[in-house]
Amino acid sequence: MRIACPYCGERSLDEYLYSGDATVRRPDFASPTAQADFVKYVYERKNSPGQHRELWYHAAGCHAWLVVTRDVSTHIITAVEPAKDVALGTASSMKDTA
Amino acid sequence: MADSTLQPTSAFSHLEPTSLPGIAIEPRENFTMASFAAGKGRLEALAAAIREAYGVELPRRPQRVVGNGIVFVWLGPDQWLAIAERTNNRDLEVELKQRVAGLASVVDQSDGRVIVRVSGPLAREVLAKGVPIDLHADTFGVNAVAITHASHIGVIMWQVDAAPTFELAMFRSYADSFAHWLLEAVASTVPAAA
Amino acid sequence: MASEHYSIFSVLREALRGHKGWQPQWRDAAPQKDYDVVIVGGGGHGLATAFYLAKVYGIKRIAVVEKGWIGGGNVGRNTTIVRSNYLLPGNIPFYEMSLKMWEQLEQELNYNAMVSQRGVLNLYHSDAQRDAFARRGNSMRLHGVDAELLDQQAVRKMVPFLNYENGRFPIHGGLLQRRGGTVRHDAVAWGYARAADQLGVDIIQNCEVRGFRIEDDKVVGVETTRGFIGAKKVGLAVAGSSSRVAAMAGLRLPIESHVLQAFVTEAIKPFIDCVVTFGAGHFYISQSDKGGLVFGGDLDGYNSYAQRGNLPVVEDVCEGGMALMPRIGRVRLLRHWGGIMDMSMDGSPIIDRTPVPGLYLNAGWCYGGFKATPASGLCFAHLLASDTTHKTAAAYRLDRFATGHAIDEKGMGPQPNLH
Amino acid sequence: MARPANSPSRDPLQPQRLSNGGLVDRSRTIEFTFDGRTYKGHPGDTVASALLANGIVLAGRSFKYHRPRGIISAGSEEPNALLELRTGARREPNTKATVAELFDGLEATSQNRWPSLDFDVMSVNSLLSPIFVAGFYYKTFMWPAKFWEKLYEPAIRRAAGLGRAADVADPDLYEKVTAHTDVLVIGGGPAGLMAALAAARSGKRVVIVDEQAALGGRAIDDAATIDGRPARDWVRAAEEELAARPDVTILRRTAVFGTYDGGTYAAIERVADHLPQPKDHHPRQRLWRIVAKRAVLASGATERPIVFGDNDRPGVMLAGAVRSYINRYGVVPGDNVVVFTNNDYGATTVTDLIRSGANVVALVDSRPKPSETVSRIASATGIKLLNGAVVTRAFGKKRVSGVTVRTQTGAEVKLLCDLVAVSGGWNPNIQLTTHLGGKPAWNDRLQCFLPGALPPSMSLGGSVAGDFSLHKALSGGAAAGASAVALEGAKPITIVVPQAADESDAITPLWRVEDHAGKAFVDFQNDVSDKDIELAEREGFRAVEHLKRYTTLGMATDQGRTANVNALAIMAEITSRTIPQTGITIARPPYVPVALGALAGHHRGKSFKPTRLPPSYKWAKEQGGVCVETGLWLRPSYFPRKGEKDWLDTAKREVNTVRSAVGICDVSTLGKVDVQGTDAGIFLDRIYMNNLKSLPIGKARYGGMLREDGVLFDDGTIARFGDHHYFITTTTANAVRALQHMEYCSQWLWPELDVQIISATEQWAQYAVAGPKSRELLQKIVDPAFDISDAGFPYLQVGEITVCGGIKARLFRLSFSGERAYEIGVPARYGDALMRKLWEAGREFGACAYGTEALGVMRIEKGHISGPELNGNTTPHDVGLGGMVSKTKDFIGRVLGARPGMLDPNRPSLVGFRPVDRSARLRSGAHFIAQGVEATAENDDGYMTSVAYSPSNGHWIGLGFLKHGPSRIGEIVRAYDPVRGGDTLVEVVKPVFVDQEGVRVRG
Repeated sequence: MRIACPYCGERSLDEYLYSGDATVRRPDFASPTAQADFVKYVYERKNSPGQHRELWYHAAGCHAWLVVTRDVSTHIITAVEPAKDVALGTASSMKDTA
Repeated sequence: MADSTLQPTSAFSHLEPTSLPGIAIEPRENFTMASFAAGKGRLEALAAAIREAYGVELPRRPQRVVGNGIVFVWLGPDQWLAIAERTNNRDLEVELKQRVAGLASVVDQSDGRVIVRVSGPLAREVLAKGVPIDLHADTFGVNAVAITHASHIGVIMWQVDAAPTFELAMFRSYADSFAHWLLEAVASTVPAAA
Repeated sequence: MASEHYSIFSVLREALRGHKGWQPQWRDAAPQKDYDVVIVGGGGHGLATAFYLAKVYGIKRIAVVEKGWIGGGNVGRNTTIVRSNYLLPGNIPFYEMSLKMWEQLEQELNYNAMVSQRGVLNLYHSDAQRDAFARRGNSMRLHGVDAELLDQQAVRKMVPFLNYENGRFPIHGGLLQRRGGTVRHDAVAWGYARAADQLGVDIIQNCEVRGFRIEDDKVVGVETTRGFIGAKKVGLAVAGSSSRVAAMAGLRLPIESHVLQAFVTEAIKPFIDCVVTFGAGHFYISQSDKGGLVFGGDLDGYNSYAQRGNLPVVEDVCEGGMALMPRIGRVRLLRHWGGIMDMSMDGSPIIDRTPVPGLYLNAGWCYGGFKATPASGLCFAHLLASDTTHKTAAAYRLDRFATGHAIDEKGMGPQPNLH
Repeated sequence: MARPANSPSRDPLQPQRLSNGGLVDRSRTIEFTFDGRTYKGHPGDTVASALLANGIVLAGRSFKYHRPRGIISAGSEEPNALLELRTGARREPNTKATVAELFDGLEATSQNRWPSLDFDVMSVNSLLSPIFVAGFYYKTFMWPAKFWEKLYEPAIRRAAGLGRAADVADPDLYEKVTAHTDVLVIGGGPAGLMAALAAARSGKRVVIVDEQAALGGRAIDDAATIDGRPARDWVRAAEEELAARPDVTILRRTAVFGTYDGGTYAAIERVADHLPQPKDHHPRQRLWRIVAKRAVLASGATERPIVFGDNDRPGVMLAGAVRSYINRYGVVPGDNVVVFTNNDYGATTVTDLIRSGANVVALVDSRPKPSETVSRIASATGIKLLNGAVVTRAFGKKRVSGVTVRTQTGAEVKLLCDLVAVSGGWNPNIQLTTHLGGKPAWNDRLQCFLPGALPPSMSLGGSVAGDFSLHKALSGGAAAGASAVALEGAKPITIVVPQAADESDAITPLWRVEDHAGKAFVDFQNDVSDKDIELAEREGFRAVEHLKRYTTLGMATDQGRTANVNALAIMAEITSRTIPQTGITIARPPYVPVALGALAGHHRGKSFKPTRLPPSYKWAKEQGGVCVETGLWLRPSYFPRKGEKDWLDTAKREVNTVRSAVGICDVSTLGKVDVQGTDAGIFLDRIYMNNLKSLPIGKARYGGMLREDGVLFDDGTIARFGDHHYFITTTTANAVRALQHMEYCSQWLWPELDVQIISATEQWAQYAVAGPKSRELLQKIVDPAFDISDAGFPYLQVGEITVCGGIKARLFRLSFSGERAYEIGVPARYGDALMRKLWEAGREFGACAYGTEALGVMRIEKGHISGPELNGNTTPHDVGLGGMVSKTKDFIGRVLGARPGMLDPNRPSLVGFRPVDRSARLRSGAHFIAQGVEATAENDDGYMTSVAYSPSNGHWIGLGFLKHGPSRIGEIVRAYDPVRGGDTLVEVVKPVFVDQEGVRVRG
């Protein structure tokens, strides 16, 4: 598998670390339902076949955290965005849908 | 430090400058190097400050530029490495802190990494035995930068000239392991290296 | 249903008549209208569950529905290792029960699955690792499980061909479980299928579950590619696809699907007589009775439903192999493949009721599912039959993440790819 | 039988070698041995072609029945001719004679026979074959249970395997290379060459790979002509043109064995297998990782045998292989030949045989009517043509001596022969198209599987696409090459396809001959016969995967390349289904077996992983320091002196020296991270469990980092150098993960914060200087401008200073040992010099160097937690740091750390231990059992994590987790350690063993 880092270009799998679901967001610690929210956030996963948005870390490259859109059934990658931009809402894909 | 009683030592215990048919290798340590990362919202101001001080545009992609004796190497989003010869006790951490105060976080890296220079027509063939990226002249080229790994060791590498000459920077503690791999790769490539 | 008894005599008898008299080992059953229990998943766990439901719990009308052919999932793609050398109290009794069941399995099923207790040896390479293994070994001993801590000399005697002289990480010793070993994996599925079939279980192949029929908040059956099948209770044993199937009932599980590769070499004359795991790299190995070296390593590290891995892990595993056993350099890799692992968030399995009445879950086996097959089948059968948790599987609750009782053998936290 | 008259001349020393023809170099004769006898061959031969040249066909014994087996193919699909090559450390089992190239002095030995290939005792197995049918062992050997390990299995294992692995380490080198290309062409036959030419001429980067030593594929295996000249001339010209282009790489002796995601292909190059041994410093084999934008698969096809009685007799050979031996190697594998085919291509073998002087006894064509091609061949050669006829059985034992043929009328005739050339049609080599899950598609006209959905960016050329004729292969290859470059944005180029014959691909399926006598093998190597398939079907193993697993069909070293489709077809026949209804076989990588050494490359022995050396390493070695692996680091663990009998002796002395005077320890391996930015303080507050907001500039504080699930993940110190400048340390073990975690937090969780995180681990050589005299020692190093008195530089003070005349340095007043202590950091290049300086300066204070052993002892004496306590399952409460956990702020791990299970008072928590018998030794890993109860799992109260001999106390001490630990101080419990035979009574004490009041640390 090869992932195109938006900064470094396309690199092999062994430069990256996978780090789970990028569709879950860290809940508010002060909410009355915080504990249940955090349990969902940390443990429960949709984990369906097909397309996922997931976090990867360019560990052996530029150390960027990335949001990778990847079909887990085919390993075909359709988008790679800096996680920072996604989190801030400035990623190109976010703009497109906005 | 001219008057210091401490003398620097090399991190390489068995890598000497070596020249063989088609390839030359040279360890480099006597440089001053600092990394700097733009503060939030300070990227353009930082770029302007560097432009003004060194007459170069900070690369926004994996490239290097040379300005006023300093090589600026892209190090990741909004981060750079500045490298210069360590002449006259030049200290880039000190120098950059003055130039980019309030714009960037500057950290001395002069000792954190060592550099190996690999040069000559066989350089690409040798490096391909450890470096996984495409080093073809049309793809990489002079001034290109890559952060990747070589033989399980993280490297920042860049191309200096079309000889081609490459420089690979790695964490200091890996110097000997890197040299061990490199010499093995050279020996299996260069007919006369045995 | 086939009822002939297997023995050397039956083989000799058949040899005399050209083996014309053998019956199918299990019927290719067609679905009936309804059952007491429908097990989804014709893998090792599902078939074992059906067998014990019928044999131990006396349930009569049982079906196992399988979307492809039985035994085509992870029971047919693993490195065949069985052991109970676990660390944590939630795990040891369960895997030990399983190992004890392996020891009796072939006689119980009348099927030779080649359970071979040739020993499982985990190497250690530092004092800290030795102490961690001592903790584990002692834990095993407290649970009545066999464990021996070997020093380097004893390891040398057992496996003289490891890299003792020139290793990057010296071998200091190992934790040995002599009762651990290997089992001919495919035969487990077939043996359970045949034995379950003899007890009247319907094994329905090429029957994919497309949904659950839920009435009054309770499961009443499964919608399949071969029509609706009614069921009083439905048990899921579809490791690798647990999330996908559970999602049809509206459940979200603490599971990710990951790919684990396994490897086999050409057959060579046997020289590795036990299972050896490298403590300083991702590599474990045994040698099959045909002579192939069977080995594996780490997960590929990313979520995947594709039954294949990638090259970096192939290299990583072989690097571990060469570092540990430099004499295998000229032995050739014959095949490598990937299986989908039901990686739970703490690396331990789930055998529990679900929030949907009538729907039961057996999932999250990570890469420990094969060795668990008999105990998993029994405990799941117990749960299905009695609606109570089998005491040996009491820790495998679905709500343990919410309550903070994770069973994290590796101490890697909620990061499935690191378990 | 005599050779026919008017034969072309032969080499007198190699009876089956033609005097002319083929690619072998007859100017040189080389010698090799097979089973100890010496034979001659030529450069360019494979072992198989050389054996055949010497009239040898018998090359091995089968796996199960030990039946004599001969060379059947001329390529990597060979199931029979597997040899042990070379001797000693280079002994190489299961090497295909059909692939191994001959070199001078080559030693080959047959396998799986005793005492000799000619007379194999184990061939009695053949007599037992009625019992040894597929799956028989599943039904037997069950009673009594313990006999399996003791009796049955050892017997089975004695019979297992074919060749023997070497007994010692592989002495050869291997290497890995990554190549990037626009177009990868897999296969150097006519289609591959055309594809490569098309791509190269358009200026693209091309890598072309072929398994064989010479390019050309079937164009040189068959006596083909291209543009009116011998095909080999065209091949040579194409090769020269490609070689002349700088962006074309030709890899011969290289097999692409795997298709992986993202256009990555793995290939294995046999760099030196054709040499007696590799050149100095050069590898035996090379693993290529080829990253290709486009790939053209031109991998050809593999001929399949027809299944008939005793079709495994040596001398029954694939027809295409017979042609290869004649045309590529100048060897006639037999003198009197029966050709048995169901297709036109197979029939062409007759022409090659006649031309090379063999006597074709008959052409047995299973098709009822002669095709145009067959009629032409028959009339041109005048051979006997038997249409609608089949070979039902071969006879002969170690070499075929004849066949029984059932003619169209049903009459059985015997034909004498020493070679049977069989063609059941061709299976395209589609394996590389299925590695990513592509399902093959059955083609009824061609009676073979063709690739179905292709991997992204792959296209096909030649017979793998079903284009079997040379003309179609050339034009298909050219089109594939052109389309590959077009998709890569190059200008379409027109390429002239050379002239070649468009031979007929007509075929009428015949998979096995019905009503045959004898054993008819489908999988030769694993001895799977058609009867085994019938048995499998009878027992319900009808699915392809079941069939394979039950019978072991296709699982041998030949990967079932000659077996799988035949088996599937026979199963289809038995079950009255079509082949596609019956199933498909999906190949797994590798396409050819690959040496494990090649997959490991450089990374074996000491080079398995890189080694990291700390700044004082050289000095430590000079001092006789013993170094130990700590992750990738090699760290000094103790510095023995004369008269000390073991590490414990040394560690005691080192500890005593630190506690009474001063010691120096390299702690450079700790992770060091520079954190800057206007929000740095806020950021650190969120990633540490304790409050850091109040940390003043110039001070340091201990901090604990949790995972989001509330488990204690790492600890270290946070030093503050400025308003917006912090410098933190992590444990050595977690340095990389902690940095990754911080980057996750700054980039993903809180990107709005202004914080910059930069690793500085290796910038600083950092030494702990610890002990009552540490300040006095440092005073000699630190430049006088800096006040490091206890008043001026108290405990937890940090500062930027200079040492030794102006070298910039950082000083931290921290203590892991509990003594007055400092950590001093200088730029790493001065690390070695500073260590020497400290050593020199310390002499007058009686200083010692200490390693990780003494470091560990002292931290245990002080009750500081470390790796064994931070085991990934412990909470701050477990380790006695519950009081530090902030209740006022959000931080990673706050919420889930408060789940009931994480705060359960029954969780074992940290306490100290000392042996009741003070002379007793403690061991970590022991479990705690209360006195007077049985040692059972129910009574397991916890475990010892760390132990040390405490010189300060004069006995062993330990730390460990004990249920209700803090409330059990003073209780005596058992430290139970059955795996080491230990059962020691220990007293539960507070986890601090020296200076409980903590006065020494302040000086």
